[in-house]
Amino acid sequence: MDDLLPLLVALPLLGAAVLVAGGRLVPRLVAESVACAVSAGTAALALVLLLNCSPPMVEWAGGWVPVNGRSVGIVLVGDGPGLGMAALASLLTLAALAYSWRYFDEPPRGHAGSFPALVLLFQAGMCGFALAGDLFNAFVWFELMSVVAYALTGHRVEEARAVQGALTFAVVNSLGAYCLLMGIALLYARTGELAMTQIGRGLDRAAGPDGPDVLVLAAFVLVLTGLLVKAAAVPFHFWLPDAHAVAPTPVCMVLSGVMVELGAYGVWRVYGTVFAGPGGIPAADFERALTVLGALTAAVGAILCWYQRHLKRLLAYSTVAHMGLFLLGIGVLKPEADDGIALYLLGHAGVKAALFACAGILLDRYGSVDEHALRGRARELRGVAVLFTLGALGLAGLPPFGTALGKSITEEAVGGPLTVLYVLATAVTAGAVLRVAARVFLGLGPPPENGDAYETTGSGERPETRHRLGRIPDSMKAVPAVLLAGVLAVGVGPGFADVVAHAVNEAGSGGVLVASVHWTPAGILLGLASTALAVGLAAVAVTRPKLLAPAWALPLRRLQSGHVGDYVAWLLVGAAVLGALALPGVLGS
Amino acid sequence: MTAVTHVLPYLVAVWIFLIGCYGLATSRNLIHAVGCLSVCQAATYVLLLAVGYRDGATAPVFSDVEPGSRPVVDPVVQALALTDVVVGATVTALLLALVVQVAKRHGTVDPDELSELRG
Amino acid sequence: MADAVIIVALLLVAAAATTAVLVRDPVRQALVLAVLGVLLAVLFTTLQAPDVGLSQLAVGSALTPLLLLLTVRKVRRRGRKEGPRR
Amino acid sequence: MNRRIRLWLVAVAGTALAALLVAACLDLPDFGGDRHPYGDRAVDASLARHTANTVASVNFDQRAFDTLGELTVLFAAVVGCVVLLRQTRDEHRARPEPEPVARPVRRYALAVLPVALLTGLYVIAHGQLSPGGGFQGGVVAATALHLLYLGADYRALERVRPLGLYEAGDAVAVSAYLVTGLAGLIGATAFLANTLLPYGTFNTLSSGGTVPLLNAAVGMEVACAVVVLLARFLDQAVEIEDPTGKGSGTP
Repeated sequence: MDDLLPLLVALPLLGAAVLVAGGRLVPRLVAESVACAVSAGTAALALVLLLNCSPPMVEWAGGWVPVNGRSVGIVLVGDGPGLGMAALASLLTLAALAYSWRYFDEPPRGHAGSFPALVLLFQAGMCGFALAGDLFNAFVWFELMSVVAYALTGHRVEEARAVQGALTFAVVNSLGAYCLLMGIALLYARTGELAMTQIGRGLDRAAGPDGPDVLVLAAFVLVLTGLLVKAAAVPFHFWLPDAHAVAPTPVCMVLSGVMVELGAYGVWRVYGTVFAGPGGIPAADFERALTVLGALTAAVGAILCWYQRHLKRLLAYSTVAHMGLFLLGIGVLKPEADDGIALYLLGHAGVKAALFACAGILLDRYGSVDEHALRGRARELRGVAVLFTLGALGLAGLPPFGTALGKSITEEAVGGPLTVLYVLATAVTAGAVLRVAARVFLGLGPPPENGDAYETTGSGERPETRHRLGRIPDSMKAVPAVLLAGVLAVGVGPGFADVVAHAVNEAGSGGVLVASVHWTPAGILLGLASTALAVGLAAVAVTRPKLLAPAWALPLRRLQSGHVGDYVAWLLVGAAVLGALALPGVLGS
Repeated sequence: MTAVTHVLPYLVAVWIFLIGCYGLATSRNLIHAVGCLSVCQAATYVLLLAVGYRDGATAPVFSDVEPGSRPVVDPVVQALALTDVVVGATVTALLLALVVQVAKRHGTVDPDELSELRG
Repeated sequence: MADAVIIVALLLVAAAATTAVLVRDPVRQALVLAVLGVLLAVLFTTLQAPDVGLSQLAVGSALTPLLLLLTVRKVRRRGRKEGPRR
Repeated sequence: MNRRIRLWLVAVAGTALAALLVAACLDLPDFGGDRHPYGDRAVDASLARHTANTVASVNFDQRAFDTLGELTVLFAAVVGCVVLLRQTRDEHRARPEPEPVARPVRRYALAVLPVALLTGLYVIAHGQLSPGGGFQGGVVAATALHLLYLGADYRALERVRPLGLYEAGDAVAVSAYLVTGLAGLIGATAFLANTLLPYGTFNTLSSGGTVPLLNAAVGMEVACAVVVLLARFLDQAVEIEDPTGKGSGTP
């Protein structure tokens, strides 16, 4: 069973190659159905492998099994979290392909297969990164994931915004990838190994009696800078709202649903295997670094999410806020927090993809994603209104949803003060989404006047389909419905949470089995509280827009300038801050 | 003098990386910025190959050298650097494709004049 | 003790990289990047890495500057009506 | 934020990072040190499989999964450039009139073209023996084709370079690499395993088992990829005109 792991990467690649080779000979329908079939096959394989990953699977590519503990080959690790992320990536790619069924205006002349091929390459990159047990191999799949994401984000080249957003996304992520590679070079110089667990052992052996030295700290800063750029932590997050505001909707679903989360998974994986030993970064430093960055990210994401009127940018900032919450959960370094974050991440992926799908429907039906321009125009889309509101409530953490279960378990693990931040961040983001739902679908409240000029309005966008959709094809409505049903299943599925917790603990803390995770009264109460707060915020915002729009957040909004130079400067500042946060442990020892 | 040469290649790599980042952050022309990004990437080649060097060693190619007769340099970093060179070329090609489209749609390649995505 | 050739190659590469960043005109930068590519190929050869040197020569000093110049031509050709771009 | 603040931020963060990285460099093992455990193991494994060029053995045998990823990155960039540089509905193609080419240049280009093409193929074929291999040979072969643009004109180049064929060639090369890997999985023990073919005698063209096959696949893929990339950029630079011609493009 182990040697099927590389197939998770090889199958989508083969599908993409076949699509590009035969793309021009077959009609568009055949190309898209082949893509869906290959994506579904990979998802099925991922789920089958996930079902029997209780002893984590280890596969040496090329058959280079270790000889007395040493090997020259590349190791792929098929444990719970890895295969879980690969399965999630495959399922979301399948959902995106189903959503974009005969969706785009005509593809480039004679290249019917190019968009599905790029989406399959995207799936291959994500699966490869999720399974990588070798640090340089993770960098290669990280690079593939990024290159395909740049091309997909800039897919609508006739839109001025799309190409600018894709360019800033490409420059910032490439610089992050080069930082990651510099970190790998330093670790290779010190340990002479590339497999993550081997590097960890090498660091422990090489570390003197007084623990890590500056080289380990520099490698930690460089590797984590690359991963945190992908995970959109403050101050590396600037590329995400620009990229999500312009990417085609199916791409947004996959970008926000799983690619950004892979950054947080990468942070968890790299720290657990490489930097967790005595020779690595002391736990207190890692905890301080991630707690500070996570809290900042959650706060900035939530505040800026509240101010947006462009629907996709609003959802993008909500993703930034949730990434902050995930990093906080990972930073606490407790097995219960890891289980909670795994469930929360699964739930959030489904909810966020469903919300982006509904935003895409609005864009294609009315040619705009601007909250003010759409006020009251979407009354006849009953089904979409229900899906959108359910998604917003899921985002807020309403109990039956998987997000609420994950949030409650994590809140229990992170303790008091951080729980307040969890409740506030989810309430503000969900409140913004509920405000949009109330205005767009119900047309409530007075017409809001335009804010100052320093904002990106959602109007003036062209629908992604050739012409405005008279009738919404049911494939575009079925996908969000199925995703929300999945999130409900995560929440109420019997024993599902225990399976996830068992898999995560077995991989993370070496099988320290934790008490079964389940709904707790306190968790349910916190979930209801955050939902009530969200509904309240939305109600106040709709009825008296002046009240909840203070101007003190304006300087924060000016930082999101869309200027490549600014984002690169902030990346350097972020790396320096990360170094400063993790410095005490290295100096102290 | 010998103390400096033990660490000179690493310092050169760090210098190239930081000067590339400086150029990228302060560039007034997107094509120039893409050039600076490829300079940043050149730093990773220099660091990788400097890590793999061995004094008095030859290239790890045994078509004309008797295996085992002479010490050889580390071939693994060369494979990593090769992969990195090709990845760099592809990222540069994609970025330049996007710059062409930015110039076409915005009429300018000066990042200060791009004003579409704000706030 | 690294011999003198490597040190000279390293200093030349550092100088070429700094020049490539400080020169602001894309056309001149493309030429300096080509020179940087050749110098890197020389450095890699002195570091006993002929494979990487050959691919850097082919990619870094031939392909990348060519793409840069084609992009400049596309941008400049469009910009000629509005006066030469900086 | 304005330029001055950005400059200041870069200066402060840059110095902090420089301090951290320089301190790390001082902790690195001395340049030219003798401890390369992975490298020594890689050399032994390469010689065990009769591959003279150890870098090719690491690239195409020991860490072939990395090269699969990197090959796919190049393939993704080709498909990405095809999508990003496509001719949108509001653009038209202008036929460039053939420029007069000086006689010696034409003779030189047409004379050197077969030599360059042969050199590229030679470098690919001897990948696992002497320095070189799929990547370098592929780029040389691809640039050889464009000597026609120097020698004759753009239409001559377009006649000899049907783009659809090269994109399909790129995809076929990637499929060939994957099929070789799957053969390893089915025939032998693991994906991309190099235990199917005999390793042949050392230092000959057929030595190294599947290394020459993967080398050829990568060579073909890189050649096709570079041709398509250059073609897309040449089309934009030479042929595709903006609708308004005034250069402002659609708002």
